[in-house]
Amino acid sequence: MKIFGLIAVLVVGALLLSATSDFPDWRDKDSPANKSPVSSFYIEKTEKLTKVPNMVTAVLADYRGYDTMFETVVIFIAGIGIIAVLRNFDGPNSSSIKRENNDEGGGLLARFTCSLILPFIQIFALYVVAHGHHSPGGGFQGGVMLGASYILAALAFGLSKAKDIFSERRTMIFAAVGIFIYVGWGVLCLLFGKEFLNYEALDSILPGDAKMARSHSMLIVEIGVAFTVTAIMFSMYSNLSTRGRLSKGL
Amino acid sequence: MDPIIATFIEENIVPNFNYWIYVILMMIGLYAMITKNNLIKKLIGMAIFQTAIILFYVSVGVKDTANIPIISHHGSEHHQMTDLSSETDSTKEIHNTIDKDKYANPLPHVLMLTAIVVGVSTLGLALAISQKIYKSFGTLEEDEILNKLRPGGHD
Amino acid sequence: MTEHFPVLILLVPLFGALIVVLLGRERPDQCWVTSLISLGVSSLISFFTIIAVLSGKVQTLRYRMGGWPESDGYEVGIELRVDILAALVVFAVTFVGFVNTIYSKTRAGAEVRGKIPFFYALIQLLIVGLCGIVMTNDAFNLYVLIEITSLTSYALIAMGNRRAALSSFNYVIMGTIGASFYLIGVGYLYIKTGTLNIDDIRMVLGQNDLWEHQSIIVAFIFIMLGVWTKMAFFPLHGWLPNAYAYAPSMTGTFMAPLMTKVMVYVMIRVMVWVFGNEFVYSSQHVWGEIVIWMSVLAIVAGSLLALARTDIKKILTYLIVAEVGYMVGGSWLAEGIGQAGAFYHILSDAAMTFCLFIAASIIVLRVGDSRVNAFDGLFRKMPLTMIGFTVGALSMIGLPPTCGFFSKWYLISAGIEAGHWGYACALIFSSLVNAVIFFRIFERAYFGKISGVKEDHFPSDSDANPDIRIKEVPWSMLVPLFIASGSVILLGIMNRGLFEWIQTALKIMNT
Amino acid sequence: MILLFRKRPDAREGVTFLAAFLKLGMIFMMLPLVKEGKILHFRFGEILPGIPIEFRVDGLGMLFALVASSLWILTTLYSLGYMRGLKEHDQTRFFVCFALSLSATIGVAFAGNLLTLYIFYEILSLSTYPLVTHNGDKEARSGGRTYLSHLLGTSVAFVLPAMIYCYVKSGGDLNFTDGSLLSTNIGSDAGLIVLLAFTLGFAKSGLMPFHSWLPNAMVAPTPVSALLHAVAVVKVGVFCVIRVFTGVFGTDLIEELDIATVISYVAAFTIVVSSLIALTQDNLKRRLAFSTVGQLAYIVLGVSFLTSNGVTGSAMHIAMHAFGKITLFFCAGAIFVATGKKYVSQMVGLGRQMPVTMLAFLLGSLSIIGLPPFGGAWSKWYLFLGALEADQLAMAVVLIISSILNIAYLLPIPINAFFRRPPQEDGQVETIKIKEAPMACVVPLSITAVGGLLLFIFPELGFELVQLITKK
Amino acid sequence: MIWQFDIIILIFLVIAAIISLRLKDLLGASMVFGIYSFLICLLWAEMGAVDVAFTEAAVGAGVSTVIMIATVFSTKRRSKD
Repeated sequence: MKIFGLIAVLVVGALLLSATSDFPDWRDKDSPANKSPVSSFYIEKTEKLTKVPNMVTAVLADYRGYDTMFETVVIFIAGIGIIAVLRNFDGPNSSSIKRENNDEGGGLLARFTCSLILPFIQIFALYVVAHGHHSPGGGFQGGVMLGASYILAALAFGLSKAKDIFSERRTMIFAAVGIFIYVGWGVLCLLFGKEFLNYEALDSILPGDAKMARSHSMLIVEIGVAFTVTAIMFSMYSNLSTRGRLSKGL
Repeated sequence: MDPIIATFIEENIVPNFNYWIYVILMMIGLYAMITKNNLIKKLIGMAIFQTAIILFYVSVGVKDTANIPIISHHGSEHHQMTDLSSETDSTKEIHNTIDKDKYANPLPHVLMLTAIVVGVSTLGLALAISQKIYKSFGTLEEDEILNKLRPGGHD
Repeated sequence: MTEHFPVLILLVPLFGALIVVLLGRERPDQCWVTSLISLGVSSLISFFTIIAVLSGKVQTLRYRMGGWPESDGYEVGIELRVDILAALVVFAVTFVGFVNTIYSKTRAGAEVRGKIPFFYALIQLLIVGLCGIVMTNDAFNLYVLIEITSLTSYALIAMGNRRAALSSFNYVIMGTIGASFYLIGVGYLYIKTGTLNIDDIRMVLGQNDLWEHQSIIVAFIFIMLGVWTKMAFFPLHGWLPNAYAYAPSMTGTFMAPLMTKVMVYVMIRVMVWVFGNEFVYSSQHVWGEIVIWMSVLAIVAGSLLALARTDIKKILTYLIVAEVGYMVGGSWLAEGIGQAGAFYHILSDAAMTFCLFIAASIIVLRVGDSRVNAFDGLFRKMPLTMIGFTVGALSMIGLPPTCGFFSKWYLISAGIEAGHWGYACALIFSSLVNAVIFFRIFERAYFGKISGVKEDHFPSDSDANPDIRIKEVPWSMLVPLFIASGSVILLGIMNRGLFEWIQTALKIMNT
Repeated sequence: MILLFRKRPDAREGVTFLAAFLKLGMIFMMLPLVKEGKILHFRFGEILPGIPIEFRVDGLGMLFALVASSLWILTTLYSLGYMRGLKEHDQTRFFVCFALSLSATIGVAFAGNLLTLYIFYEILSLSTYPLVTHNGDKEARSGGRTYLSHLLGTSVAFVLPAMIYCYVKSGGDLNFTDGSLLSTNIGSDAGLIVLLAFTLGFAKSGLMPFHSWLPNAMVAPTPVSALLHAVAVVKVGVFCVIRVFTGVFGTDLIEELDIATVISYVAAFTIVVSSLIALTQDNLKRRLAFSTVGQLAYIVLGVSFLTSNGVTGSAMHIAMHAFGKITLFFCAGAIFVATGKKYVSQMVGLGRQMPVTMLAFLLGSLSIIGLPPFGGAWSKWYLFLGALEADQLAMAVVLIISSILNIAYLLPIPINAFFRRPPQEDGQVETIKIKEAPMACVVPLSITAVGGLLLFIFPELGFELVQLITKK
Repeated sequence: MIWQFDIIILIFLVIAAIISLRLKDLLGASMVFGIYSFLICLLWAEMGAVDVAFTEAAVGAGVSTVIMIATVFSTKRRSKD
């Protein structure tokens, strides 16, 4: 088996290496990929068309918003998939989460520090979500940080307490609502007579012209992504750390 | 370091180095996925495999003259690479037309954001499955699991 | 309204999934109703899409996501592209999903106990992913959607017993390797062409005449490897049989007809749309012969492995491996009739696999034994089910007027036209083996109890003995079975029209 | 028109009779038209590009259909008596499959192109499977297994590719023509391969490599084996072979390619060997089965002469052998019903007990052997002529030898039955009295026996029909 | 965009990957994998892919490491290879 695997890996590697020979050089600004009309269109037209300086955000949420929608769906699938695989609801404490008294989480110091830094983490996460247009970041990164903050809370104060804030049902609702925001926004464009996810359709209900409408819509979409990612990240952790019993964390 | 060596490296090694390393990382990950016996190890290999591919994509989008793909209207502090003389007029022109060589190619970054997300989702799901396997088999070593299965053929 | 059909097909099940999750575990029946409605609506829309595409005025529906126009000849956004082939496959996918949801009504409660909403959400997302794969015109978007289908199927399979979890883990490993290989191939295309839209890639490849570049060839090889891994082409088939055999029965009936077939569609699409025939079938590439011989190997090996099994589900899964061999070989044979025959086989194979899997899972459910001798005397005990099974089996063997016969006809004639006798002989051989397999089963089912079967399990059968222990299953299982077997016959009857559509569509593509 | 009968699900006796008579009447209605030498066409929708489901009634098909449908009535009557007499189970299923297989036979007879032929051929194989395995015991199952594996296997393995090859070569056309479907541009060896594939592929004709299903199928109840061996299945096989020779290749093409001799050798080999085997069989039905193998080989042989006389002989032999052999099987069945005896050795002195049956048996065997004044004489005569015409003396010799062998393995049975006393067991001599099978069994077999006689006296109809194909 | 950094980080990457696959202690392996993710995040920041770097820092070095460690804790810590 090992030998076979080694041979296969070597063959694959040899193929790939043989192909690297006729790649354009690394950092070559004239490689086909870099000077292709597509990327130059993104670089040059983005700010004119969408008023968003951060091209990555623009491309992510607008040009290739369809991809990003499915990316969010992937996260969603991972969340419900983990629940579907791990949880068994026909156990003794099936749907309700058993509260355990020995579930104390970290020590005193950890809890103190966490209570200090958690608000800042969450505020920064929200900032990342909101400011994705102008600086690195966006719904996904912010959502992950928000979820991480809840994970931190769970680590410090014990999972059950975190669960009080963020019960499983609520997690699922959050996740679904996030995608609802995203897809619903696209469908709204559909209802306004343009294509799916064509935010220009919405300039009538959003402040500013069509370009600003794109920019605003991106923000809304990012918020939707953030919802889903936050919820799923937390439920991922809480399921994996407890083998799906949701009783006691690490 | 000795300039001759430096130039030599810069001309012969650098242009392909990223691609070589990406192939090597990918081979490592693939080898781990195929031959490792422990499921967690397989998953680590999988993660390395995926990051290798991400490395490839991101390397595609890099330009030596370029900077982060965020348009800056007071672009001075961004262009370390360009010398000052050209920088001034470049900042001038930035306001009316955007020089596409000043900015990295954003498309691969976007694609890789998606790829990272897919990667972590797969990882989470696979970890969940491995936990379920551990729950029902009591081990994560592949050969032990197969041994457990052998006596009772089908369940 | 017509121009929005493609995206609507995707959106309806997506919303259905969200609603199902929001409904939660307290209301399983509403979950079923919701998914039934959503899949029904989307299959209806896809049917109208077929009509719209056939009705001349729009040969090919193109749908620009976000309404981004193309800038000097390149698509900057993501584009959906639906021609008759895509429309047919999408209709097949959604329709199978719909019918299968009917089937899963009574089983869901039993097999996935508390997780019904998650089950239905995953199912609908699986359908979304498959339809998206078929319709999208963007190479990277294709990757994302492949991952969606993969993740859903990992989860769905892992909901089964412990064997299912193990095989699902193998599937995770193999599937990730496959998808990543596809991603590498797309990356190599991107680094040379700088675009991701399939038509644009084709255009750039043509303009800059990149055909013989090593990286393009490697890209083609890796995309093929990835897709083959996902479709369980013979040397890479290891994950499939266990995964489908141990998964919850509804999951098996959902995925067995769909996953591999859609992957075959992706393969044909990549071969024809991205690289084009003159590249794929060009004589200075050695791969043509190799792949055809590999498919011959796949057919023979799949049939023999199926012959060696006694577990009915295992038999069917190995038959799937053989069928994949059919399709790969057919599509690699030659441009014209081979591709079209392989494509027609996608549809017919989906139909007959669906039929067989439903029948098999009904029987396993009723008799409670998944080995072949579960069939003893079934013609008397559950005649209706056996009728459905028989139709599927005859089609698998390839007897007229079922669709299996005609797809075999086209494929064999393609093999003979291409002068590739090994392939034709392999097809004949496999249909002979299928005949052996299924007539073994028929014999048991027909003559009932034979020596070596526990007495209590099977009451002595003859029509003198009216008391029949095993009753027929409820309508919610029989109706899907009959729809499936009916579609097998229907595809067979109307094969000519379908075949002409397919051929014309492929011609349009190749010019 | 014929399809109409396959739709008929209910197959109790009345309906069966009705269907049989209707079918016969319908065929007789078509008869005069065909006798004027015109060819009737019924086409249904195309199922493959360029290939409709097409029915095409010409002389050969007409002859075959006549024989089949008229014998069907008798067989039905007979099987009534038989089934009643033995109180078999599942009579409904029995009659359903019976009607199905007959309709399939007629479908083959009137098939207008290879695909239609193939489809009905498969239907026939499948629908006779339940008949063969009617008893449902282990023996029956193994017999059925060989039956199905041989028929389906060969047809899928040989006929299908050969058919597709013709489809590809002839540019998407499979219709039977009076000339040749394939053009001469296919090489001699390819043609030989295809021809062999067809001839062996229609394994129902029981040529030597693939004959073993026939004796094994003897486990079936006697009406079935009468049907299989006299009327439906085997005749379908040889009929298909004749079709391929005349319709697909065309005798001229075969002559050009000079590939018929192989077939004729196979046939001759089959004749001799099967006759020799038949000598050694003690089970009456098995013996008859092997003789059937030999007789079918006659037909193939006659066709392979490629002379008009040969073809005439073959076509006639279809009819003649049908009557003769069905008589013999009826007799065997009647004996079984009446006395439960299966083996030749038991039938000594049976003549006193069931004279009518034995007389019929005598007539039938004479007809098979081909002595005037019996129908068999004509066909053998023409076959003989054909052999001479094709100046293949070896084949003529083979014919003679085999006729002698026929005498050797057929005649002793009635002779013993009549002229030798049964072995005396504790003085049951006086208990020998007339004890025939039920009427329903006796009548048909006597009718067929007389029919064999009549066919000698009035063969014109058969000739006319055969002329239609051979005169071209 | 300084290629020296690039090369050095890449070399470290390979080393980290190999270590994390060689370690018998799964917890340690997960830790080293976290280090690996962090290195690769640095690499991307250096290549100008700030968003990717950000995401990798949050996901790779953060969440995936955490869930991996969680799994290691809830299953077995030692592995044979």
